[in-house]
Amino acid sequence: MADIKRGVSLYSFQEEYFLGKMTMEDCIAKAASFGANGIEIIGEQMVPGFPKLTDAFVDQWFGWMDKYGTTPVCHDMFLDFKKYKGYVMSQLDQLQSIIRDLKFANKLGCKVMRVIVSTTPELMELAAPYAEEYDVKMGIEVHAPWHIDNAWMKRHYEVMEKMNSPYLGFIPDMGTYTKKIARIIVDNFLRKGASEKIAQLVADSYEKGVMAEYIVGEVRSMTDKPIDIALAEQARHNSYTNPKQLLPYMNRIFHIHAKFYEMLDEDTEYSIPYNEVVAVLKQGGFKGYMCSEYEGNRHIHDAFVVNSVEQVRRQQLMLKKLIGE
Amino acid sequence: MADIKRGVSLYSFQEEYFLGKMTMEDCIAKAASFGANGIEIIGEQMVPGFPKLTDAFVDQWFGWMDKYGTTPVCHDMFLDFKKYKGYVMSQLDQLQSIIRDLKFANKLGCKVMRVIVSTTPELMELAAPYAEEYDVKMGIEVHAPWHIDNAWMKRHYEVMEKMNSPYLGFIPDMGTYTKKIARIIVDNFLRKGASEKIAQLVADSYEKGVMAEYIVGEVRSMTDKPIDIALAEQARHNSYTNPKQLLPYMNRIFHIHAKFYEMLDEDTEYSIPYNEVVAVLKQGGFKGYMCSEYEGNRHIHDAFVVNSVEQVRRQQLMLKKLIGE
Amino acid sequence: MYEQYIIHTKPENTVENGTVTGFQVGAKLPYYRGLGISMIEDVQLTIDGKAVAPENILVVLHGNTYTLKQMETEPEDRWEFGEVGTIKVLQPGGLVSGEHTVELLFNLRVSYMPVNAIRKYSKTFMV
Amino acid sequence: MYEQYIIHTKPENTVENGTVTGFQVGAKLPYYRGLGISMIEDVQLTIDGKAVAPENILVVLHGNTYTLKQMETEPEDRWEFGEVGTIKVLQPGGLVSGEHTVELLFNLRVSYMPVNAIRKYSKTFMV
Ligand SMILES: [Mn+2]
Ligand SMILES: [Mn+2]
Repeated sequence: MADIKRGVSLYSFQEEYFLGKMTMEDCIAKAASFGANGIEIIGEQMVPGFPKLTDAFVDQWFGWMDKYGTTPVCHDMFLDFKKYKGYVMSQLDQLQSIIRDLKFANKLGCKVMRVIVSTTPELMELAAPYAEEYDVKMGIEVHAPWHIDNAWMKRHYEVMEKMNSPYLGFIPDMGTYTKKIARIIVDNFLRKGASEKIAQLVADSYEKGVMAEYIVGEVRSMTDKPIDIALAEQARHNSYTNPKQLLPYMNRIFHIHAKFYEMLDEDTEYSIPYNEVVAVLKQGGFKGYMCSEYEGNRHIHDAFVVNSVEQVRRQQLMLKKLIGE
Repeated sequence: MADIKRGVSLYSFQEEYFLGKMTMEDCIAKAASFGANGIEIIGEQMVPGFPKLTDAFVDQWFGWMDKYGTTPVCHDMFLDFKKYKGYVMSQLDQLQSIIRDLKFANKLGCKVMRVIVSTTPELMELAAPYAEEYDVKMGIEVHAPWHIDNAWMKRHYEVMEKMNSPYLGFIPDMGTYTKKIARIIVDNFLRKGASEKIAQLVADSYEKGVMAEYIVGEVRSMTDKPIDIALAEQARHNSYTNPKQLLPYMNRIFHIHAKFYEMLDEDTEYSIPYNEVVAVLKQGGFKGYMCSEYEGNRHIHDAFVVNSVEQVRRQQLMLKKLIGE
Repeated sequence: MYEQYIIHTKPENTVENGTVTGFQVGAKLPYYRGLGISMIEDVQLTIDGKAVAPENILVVLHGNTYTLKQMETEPEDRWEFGEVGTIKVLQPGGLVSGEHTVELLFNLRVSYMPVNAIRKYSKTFMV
Repeated sequence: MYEQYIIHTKPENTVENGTVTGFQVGAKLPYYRGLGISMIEDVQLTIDGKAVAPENILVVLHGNTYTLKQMETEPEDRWEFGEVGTIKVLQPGGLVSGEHTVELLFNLRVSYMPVNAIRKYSKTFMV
């Protein structure tokens, strides 16, 4: 049996769910049908009445898990520290919000909680004992353009080391390994009026690994068009780092967001070299879940009918082969 | 004997050299007096008539090395691919420029050449056989805000692996580990009219590891003053990454730029946690030279008399202790 | 993102006790996880190029009716992801039959974003 | 950076064959490694607020005299780091005695920089 396990974040099916084409049960069933038996959810996205959980819902949830042979894996938490205009929530109120989500994750049987990247290291330190109490590991999401050894993550790492708790770690989002800028994003900009020439320049320079600063500078020297500048700025929001960077941190990595933009077929994601990424995870002995996170939906739904199910199916097939199940 | 060796890039003494207060010999003598017996030079900065080398100069150079007990270590190369307005030099002409510098380094007995970060991986591939021919290792300088596993360096790494040549590698510049923004840089902005409040915000946020994007965004929401915006943009040009990131690449690291901004005393650089950095280099088994690269000069010389010699003296003492000589 | 789904159903006149008190549209929140109501910083509706005064806008969600002012202090109740709410405009007499253009704008204060997300959509209907 | 060192010596009138043909200042290049002359994209000199026409500027480096036009095609010769060059202004009669303000600007095309470095300094002298 392969060490790396497969799952799906139901986030992937958001388009169909939003449009009422799929229910939560449909989402779970589809994930299971691809052999992805780990289920990740954003509680706020699909659980009506969040953060409250009725006994009826919890029963249904575990009922679905039994029915489809799936396992609850991860709940994705958000931290709304700007609940009121002009006012930032106190640290203790923020801590309460985290505890609320830990309880939520615990009740749904999730052993991992994705912590949103903006959460401070200080807060993680305060929350660590509660993570232990509710038996839910908290992983700070390493989301592009952050990366696992940048300044913010270094401070998180220091807290992990200081607390020396197995309940603190990283959840790398594979968007950090975006080698080519998603063509569906570039096409979206073109539909909004960006210039072909600028689009080509940005995509080519990004793929060559040119520093965002240079790309933005060059585009600004060519045009003032806001949509063109915004396209150039994409080079700041996307990132590609060498996945080898994960190796010194493997003991702190217990879950992976298998972000993707566009599966061309059952072997290839357009932007992210999953072969490289999975090779590093294997080398590092990763044993957790890789959960599909389909990000294409909102970049294409202005012009196309989204087929999240087919996209996830292809990615799961690719992952299965790469993992070597 | 400690594995890590100490040296000085004569770049450190540029202020005094520029003002005619120190000759090249003075620079070498000072380095030697601090026990830093590795000498790094920017040929273009201090060798009159660069790239030509007269026999007289070469004799004098090695004479100085004998006299002061120093060793030539590294030549820092530049690549002027925009020699003519509106025209970018062809790849073959660029290669010729690199070969010119390899010959220069070789004649001065330097076994390492610092390659400027903008040099393409393709060019490194073409130049590798010449590096071998002239017995000069070429290290691409990993200069902030680049870092050793970002996209550009990943492509360089791929060339190193593909060529499988010991003549290709990285020269990490310790500016990549700038944990606090240099206060001498912030003070320089204040002298130019930046607001105290913005300066405090930028320095504090940077130290907290806040993503540059957020710092620039916040400052823009507070002010339109160009000097304040420029100060915020410093968060993009500086960087702090976890020095652990070097560990997977140690076999490709043969030289270090010990960049520094301000030595407070003989133990502390204001911005860069050298204790962390040297600990990682030791852990990784680094055996090359760490060469002082004093960067403070040009940020203070508008208002203060620069004392590069004292700054380098302090850093060398700190390095000596940290290395454990 | 999600902009084209903002206006879910076409404008209809609101009849209360036999009187046309205004008009209303069905709407969805253009954000992928729903949001506590106090974080919906603003809702703006423009009809035929004319902005409706904020005090004449009501938001109805699963039976709860809010003025924009009331929304500011309601953090618990949420506009759920995919939920169809109703934007009511107080305008005695409502809309006359014929073509009308509605623009609906949401200003969302999402904590992790450095600036608010402002999303809008405009559509022309036969009423 | 290095701006305050741009103007190295105060303006003096240039006397050639007993005639005052203009004036000149000693100058240093504000850049830390020197530069091939073709990469000094522009040199501008302003005297008492009035810009000197480019064709009236000459740059003298270790005995070699260049017009700005000639500089464009000279990649080999270098303005060395710390070297004092001379900026000559052709202006028959030169400067009258008294106070004069000189501004000197260098526009440097440094290949690794995304945009040119433009560095200038202004200073008032008694001539
Ligand atoms: Mn993610
Ligand atoms: Mn350096």
